[in-house]
Amino acid sequence: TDLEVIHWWTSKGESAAVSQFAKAFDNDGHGDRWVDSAIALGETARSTVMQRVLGGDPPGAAQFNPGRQYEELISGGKLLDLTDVATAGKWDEVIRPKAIGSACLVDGHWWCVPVNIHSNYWAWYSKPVFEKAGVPEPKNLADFIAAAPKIKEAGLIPFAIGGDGNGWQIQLLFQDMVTEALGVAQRDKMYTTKSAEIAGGPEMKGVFTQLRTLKQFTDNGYANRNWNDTTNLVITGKAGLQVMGDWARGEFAAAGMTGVKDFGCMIGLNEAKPVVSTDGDIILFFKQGNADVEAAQKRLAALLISPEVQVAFNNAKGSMPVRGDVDMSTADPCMQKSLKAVEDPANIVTATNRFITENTNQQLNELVAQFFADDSMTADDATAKFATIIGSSD
Amino acid sequence: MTAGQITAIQPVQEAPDQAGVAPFGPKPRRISAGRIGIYAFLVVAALFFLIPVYIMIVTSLKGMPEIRLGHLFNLPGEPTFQPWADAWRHACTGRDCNGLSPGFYNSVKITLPSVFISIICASINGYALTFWPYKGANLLFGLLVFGAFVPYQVVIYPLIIGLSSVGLFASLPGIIIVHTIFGMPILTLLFRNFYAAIPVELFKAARVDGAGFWRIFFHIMLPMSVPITVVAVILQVTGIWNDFLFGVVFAGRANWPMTVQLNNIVNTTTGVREYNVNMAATILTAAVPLLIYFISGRWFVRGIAAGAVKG
Amino acid sequence: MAQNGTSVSIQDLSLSFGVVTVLQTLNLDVAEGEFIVLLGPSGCGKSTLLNCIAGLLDVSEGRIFIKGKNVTWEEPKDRGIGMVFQSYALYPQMTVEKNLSFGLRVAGTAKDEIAKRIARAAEILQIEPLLQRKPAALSGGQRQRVAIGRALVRDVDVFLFDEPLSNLDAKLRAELRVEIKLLHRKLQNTMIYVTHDQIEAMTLADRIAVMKGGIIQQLDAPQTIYNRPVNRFVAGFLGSPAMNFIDGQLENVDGGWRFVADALKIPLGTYDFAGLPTPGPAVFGIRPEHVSLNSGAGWPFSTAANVEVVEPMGSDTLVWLKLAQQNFSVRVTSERTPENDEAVTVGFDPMRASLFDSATGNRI
Amino acid sequence: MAQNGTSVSIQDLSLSFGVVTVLQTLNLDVAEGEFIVLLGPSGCGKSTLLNCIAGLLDVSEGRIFIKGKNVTWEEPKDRGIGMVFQSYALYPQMTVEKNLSFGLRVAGTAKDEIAKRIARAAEILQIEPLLQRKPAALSGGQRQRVAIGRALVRDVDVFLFDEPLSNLDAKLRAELRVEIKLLHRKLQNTMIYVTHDQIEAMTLADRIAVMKGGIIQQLDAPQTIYNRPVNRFVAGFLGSPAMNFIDGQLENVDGGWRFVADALKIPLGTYDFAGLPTPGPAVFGIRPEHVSLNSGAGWPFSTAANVEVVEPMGSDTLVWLKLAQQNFSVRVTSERTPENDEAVTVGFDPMRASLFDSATGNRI
Amino acid sequence: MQKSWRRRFHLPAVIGTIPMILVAVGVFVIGIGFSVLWSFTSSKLFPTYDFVGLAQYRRLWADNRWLVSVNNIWFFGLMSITCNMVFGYLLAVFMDQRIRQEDLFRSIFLYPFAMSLIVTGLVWQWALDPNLGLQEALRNWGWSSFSFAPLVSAETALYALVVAGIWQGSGVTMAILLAGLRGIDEDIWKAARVDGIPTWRTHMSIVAPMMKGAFATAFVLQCVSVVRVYDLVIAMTGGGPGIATSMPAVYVIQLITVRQNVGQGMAAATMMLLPVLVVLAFSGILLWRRNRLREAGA
Ligand SMILES: Nc1ncnc2c1ncn2[C@@H]1O[C@H](COP(=O)(O)OP(=O)(O)OP(=O)(O)O)[C@@H](O)[C@H]1O
Ligand SMILES: Nc1ncnc2c1ncn2[C@@H]1O[C@H](COP(=O)(O)OP(=O)(O)OP(=O)(O)O)[C@@H](O)[C@H]1O
Ligand SMILES: [Mg+2]
Ligand SMILES: [Mg+2]
Repeated sequence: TDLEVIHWWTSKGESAAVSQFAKAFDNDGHGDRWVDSAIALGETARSTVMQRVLGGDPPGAAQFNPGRQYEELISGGKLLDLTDVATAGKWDEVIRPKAIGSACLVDGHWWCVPVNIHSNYWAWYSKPVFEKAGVPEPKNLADFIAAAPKIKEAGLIPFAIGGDGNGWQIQLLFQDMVTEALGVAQRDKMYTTKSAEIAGGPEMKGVFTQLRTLKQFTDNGYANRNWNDTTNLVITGKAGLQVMGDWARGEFAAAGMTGVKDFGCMIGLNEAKPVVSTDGDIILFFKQGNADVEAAQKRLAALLISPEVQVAFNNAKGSMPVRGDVDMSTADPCMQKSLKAVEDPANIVTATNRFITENTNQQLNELVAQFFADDSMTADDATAKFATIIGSSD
Repeated sequence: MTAGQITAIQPVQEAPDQAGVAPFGPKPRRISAGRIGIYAFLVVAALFFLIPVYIMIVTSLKGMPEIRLGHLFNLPGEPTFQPWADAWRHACTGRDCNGLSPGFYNSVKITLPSVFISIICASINGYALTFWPYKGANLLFGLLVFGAFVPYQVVIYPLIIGLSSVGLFASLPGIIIVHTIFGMPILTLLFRNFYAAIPVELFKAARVDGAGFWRIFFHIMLPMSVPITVVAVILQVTGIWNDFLFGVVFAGRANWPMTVQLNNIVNTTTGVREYNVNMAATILTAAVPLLIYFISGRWFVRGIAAGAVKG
Repeated sequence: MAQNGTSVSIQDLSLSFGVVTVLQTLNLDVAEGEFIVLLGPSGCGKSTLLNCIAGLLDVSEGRIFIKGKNVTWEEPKDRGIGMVFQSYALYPQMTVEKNLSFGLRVAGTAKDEIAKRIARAAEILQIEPLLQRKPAALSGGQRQRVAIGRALVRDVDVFLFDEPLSNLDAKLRAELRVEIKLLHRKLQNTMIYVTHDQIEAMTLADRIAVMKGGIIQQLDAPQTIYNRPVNRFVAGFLGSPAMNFIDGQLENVDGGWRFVADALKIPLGTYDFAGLPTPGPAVFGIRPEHVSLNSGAGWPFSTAANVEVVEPMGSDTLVWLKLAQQNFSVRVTSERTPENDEAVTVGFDPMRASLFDSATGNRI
Repeated sequence: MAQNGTSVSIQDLSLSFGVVTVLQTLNLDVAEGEFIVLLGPSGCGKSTLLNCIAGLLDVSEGRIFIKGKNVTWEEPKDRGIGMVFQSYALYPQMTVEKNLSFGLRVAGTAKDEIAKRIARAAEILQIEPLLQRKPAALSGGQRQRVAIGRALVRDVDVFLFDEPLSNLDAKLRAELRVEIKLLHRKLQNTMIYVTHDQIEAMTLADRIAVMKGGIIQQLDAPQTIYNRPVNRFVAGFLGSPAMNFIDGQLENVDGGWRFVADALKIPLGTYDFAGLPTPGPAVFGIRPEHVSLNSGAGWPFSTAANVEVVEPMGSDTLVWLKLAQQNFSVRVTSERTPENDEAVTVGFDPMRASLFDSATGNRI
Repeated sequence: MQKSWRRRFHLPAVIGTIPMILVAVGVFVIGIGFSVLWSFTSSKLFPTYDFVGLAQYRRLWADNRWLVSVNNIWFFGLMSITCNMVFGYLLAVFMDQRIRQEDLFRSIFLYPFAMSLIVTGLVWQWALDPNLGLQEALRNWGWSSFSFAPLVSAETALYALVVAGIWQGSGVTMAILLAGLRGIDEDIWKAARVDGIPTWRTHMSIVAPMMKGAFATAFVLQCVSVVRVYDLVIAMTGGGPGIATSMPAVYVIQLITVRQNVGQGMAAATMMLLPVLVVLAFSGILLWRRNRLREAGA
């Protein structure tokens, strides 16, 4: 049975990873075939899926990010219920941490398959840059801010960031800083209760102030830079440090660098308090009204989470598998750090997207990006606006 | 005959001749400052217009290491055509690593009928509005012009619902219909203006000859519409060939045009960006409309003169 | 000419574009084989009337009969009419032959029948050598003939011409005028011909309909219209150089009528009044060629004047002078041309004049 | 007219567009205050010559003098010329006043001086009430006057007119012709006037230059050109209805010359030969108005013929017949109109005829 | 009058324009009608019919980004239309001077129109990038103090968009105006020369005002592309830095697709259509009145 899968895994590494899924599915012995529909850019791919759903021609499966992007698909009855597959595969046992599973487990039913874990909570830095500037490698954000002026004196860019795509890189940095400043519990409380009080509190103001400080250490080419160009600055030793998710590791690897001598990674913004976020990718299956196809969909769902496929996929992709019972010993030092951290539930940070709608998310993007771009906006203003957005979100 | 001889023959009427050379014959072609200014302006303007295409070509001929150096304007140190080959045959979009080539045929498949049908529709509209206006026809035309200002995305949802209710969503006919719809306002405007400039006697003569609506259109009007059709073809080919938004939603996966692959090659966010391949891919994708432009640019201005200037 | 029965009959025809009424309850009967010319200034509704007859415009009121059949709502092709346009309206992308055969092909006429008719038309119009050319490769006169040919092959009862000669230069116009006249003689069809050139109207027409503002002012034989115009408009519109008009008063002195303007007093003893005259403001009109200069006595009326401008026109000369302080022209043959400022005697016979009511403009 | 000295002098002027030579070593001297008309068929180079004089085209060879000054390379505005175009070329978005004053304002003329000049021009041309209107709100004749006014305010020496009347209808054309004539009389400027309408040429010109193929064929007073055309082209081009031509032979019989065509034998005893004639093929030309119909004897030559077509033209009638199997027209006054097919006698005086060499077309 | 009716509504004409009727009514009236309808609902990912009155409009006008977008479109529209017209006119004027290689120049000026902005926008972004483009190139060639990075600051990014817009659109403007210029009666030029009016003055005071038709066409096309401006912004600035270059069309699409807030997106779209509707209605009334007046005067 042919099954069309829409995803935005279009880069070389990603397509190698997705090929693992496809290969497994094509060879599952039921004559299934993975029909690959790659559309670059998550938002383009997602809106295509939505429009296809609206047009009554949904794909068999589609990549999404855990969060609230597909809430309406569930409530609208557009998705295939995978509960029987999950029960058979004991998903609630094998998937760890729990937070990653809960993205798919809504009202006791499984609506999607998580396939990997990506953590946003990383900072990557260039060892040669810190060496050249004569400052020690940072252990946390405060270290870095202290060292930054020296790096600047050395004629290098202390802090690398990019402003493309509505400022999502800045927002990612910002969310990391929020977690760091509020602590996991307080942060979760703010997002779950939509607490304008916490959102407008002094810690948040501190975050904005620190963000403005970081801005001083960027270059003026940041405006439209995309994340891999940003990473490239660190790789080529033009910039000191970048805050970016774990997928950046692929860039370093592609440039032939190792985590031992060329670059350093800081898990969370504070090595003392390692955190792992439960971002990642999930696969949604759409109701097709055809028993054969639905059987194939379920076969694919089961396959995606099977140990062999998980290892093959995540090794190719550079992400963490969603189950702990697989062997990832070949992973590099940075990955090892997170594999270790993920074992402790206390280190787990739920993805921001899970709390806020895409609407709120974009508003936050804009607020942060605007604050970052516009030096005339005060931290007080920004904090107040932040509080308004959180307070009025749904 | 020289100026000197003439002066000898006609001394009487010679005005006091300051410069020593009597004005005679053609005015000496001074290379005037104005002329130089004109060319200077045009050349500078042309350079401005050529900047992006220069960057694209130069970049497409460089290897990735050279591109990482970041010298955008430098000529390639070691020119290579590999990026072009990659873009056409090997670049990956998702699992498939076949470059742009598969989408090319889909683009042709979409563009040809869409251009043809949209132009036929628009020319019939223009013709009917000019020669057979019925009550309310001009109101319809006004609505159509209004439609020209509507951002496409605003009507995309109703269109999806409408097309899927007649079972044409995600199919070749579907995408052709969509292109026809969105080409209609401007094309109809062009054709209407064009036909309005045709002497109405021609139409009357054909009616007296007994020809009806369709025969007049196909035998008399259409053969005369070449100039404006050229303009319409250029507009539509560029518009449809470059379209991504509609193609990806309305064409259905089997018919995805080249721009979907181009988007996948160019807009990949994770992983290394191969700018040289991107540029080669872009130039390859734009090749068809560009070719049409260069072939028919001369008629373009002429056709515009026939369809756009009046009214 | 075979004038048996009515060919085209228009009854109470009105036509409006929105609020503008172009034609007003117009009536016109055209006899079979007659050559009618519609003459009038630009915008008077000539083309509109022709288009109504052809069925290219929908009438607002009234009826149109062709050959006794009510065709008011018929399609143009079913009316048995052929039309020739000012711009010829030849189909530019077709050869002459295709142009001629288009109508027949539309009607589904048999191939050999088409060939026969084209051959006949081409022979009549002497355009055989042009059949394979496109209109762009034809001269004005040749295009004109092809346009006529298009009507000819369709064997129609009524030919409609809408200013078919106005695009041509004077020389060609004169030639084609004669050709059309001969064609009419040969074919004996009914022809309705629109023009605003009065020479064309005078030379071609059996009867002329002079129009103004959508109303037929006078419908009569050319000579009648020329010599006895029913109103001042018709009088002024026909004739080149134009009729002289003098504003003045109609007076009855001792039982005899006379026209008085300033010091000018013209006795109207020989004038043929259209009805019973009443004294009052009137306009006296006389054509320049009906006035004689320095030809001594023998004229019922003569007066002295000074020459102002002399316009030699080749065959004749137009002499401008002032009568009762109003411009007055006299046409003289080239030999007897006076000088500027010369004093001359002007003489004419009021019998050849026309008198109009100043207010209504109607002939008195 | 004040013809003292030369106003415009053109010497050996040639002009080519690429490989096409439009004007060939053309010479023309225009006296001061003279009214010269350039007459010729379409495409003969009239406008081109005018544009050269105006400085709007660069000449290929030759020189142009205006008022004795060599202006071959001067800018148009420095030549002391004003030009009136066929399309008038009024600036559509400016009022009449702005149209008149624009050139002056650009030249930086003082405000009150501008006002004075406009007032004067407006008075001369009687366009005072129109000063605040835009060209679109003017009639053809009024536009014409504004276009002249534009030259008038600039106080130029030479007026150039390029077919200023061809866009108008016949009636208006006739009126404006007289106005231009009067204006010339009033202003006494040199005027060079292009037309292809011979009536205009005849009525307006002091001298007419008949052009063909970029060469001036004849430059003479209108009557001379009309009565003694130097070649067949000039003869045929002037006159409406056109001169009759009969192809035949010039023969010398018993020391007397005669023209023979078919059975037609015309004795040329009264003909004024241009040079020494030689026998051979020739063309005999005579104007329709110089032929008389049925006027009995008294003519040096007369013959019998059958009427073919009668064309009444209002004031006169044109009678077409065949002489030596060739078309021949006779102009008669309306009263004595023959019927179709009537047998008539044709009579004329060969003194009024023109004879041309068949090969060269030159007058014999 | 049965026959009269049939002749007035010529059946084939109606049949032939069925596509137009369907598009005009089906798409532009009904489609837009639905869009307006949804703007009064709480639609999120998919359109629903859960009416919430004017709530979406209130949220819209409270949204800073929308306000910025509205400001931007006026500024951008004014700037880009003016510059486009001026530059296009200059190009047309110079192209009209019987220059050599007219075909070549014309092709160069027109080709941007054939290219998809999604990519050429990226190239422009590079060229203006301080580390890659012009600034870097000139610094490498020795002008080390040269500073040119328009996309980086909120104040100048809009200007950069205008420049790219000119690059893309002025060729077509040039073509239209060139056609217009060539349609001007040659006698007008001659008359102006005889009057001694300098060429630039002739252009300014006489010729340009005569080209109303061509200007109008170019203007309409420009307006259409300004109202719809999306690709350009996305490709060059993505609406940034911050939200400095956001435009209404970008905003609408963001809301519908990324933010999954169809209701508010449709509210924004409705707001966008409003001025267009007003202008069209206004010009329609003007036209109708002018016809009326002309008819009455005739
Ligand atoms: N489609 C139309 N809509 C409105 N008015 C019209 C239309 N067609 C013609 N008219 C008006 O009707 C009147 C008569 O027009 P028509 O064409 O019949 O004049 P005409 O006598 O043929 O003039 P011409 O000699 O210039 O051809 C004119 O005033 C014209 O403005
Ligand atoms: N710019 C040009 N390039 C090439 N040939 C030209 C140009 N302008 C005029 N000609 C040619 O020069 C010849 C003379 O043209 P000109 O306009 O002087 O004729 P004209 O006597 O004024 O004719 P008309 O009575 O039609 O105005 C024509 O054959 C024309 O084709
Ligand atoms: Mg007409
Ligand atoms: Mg000319």
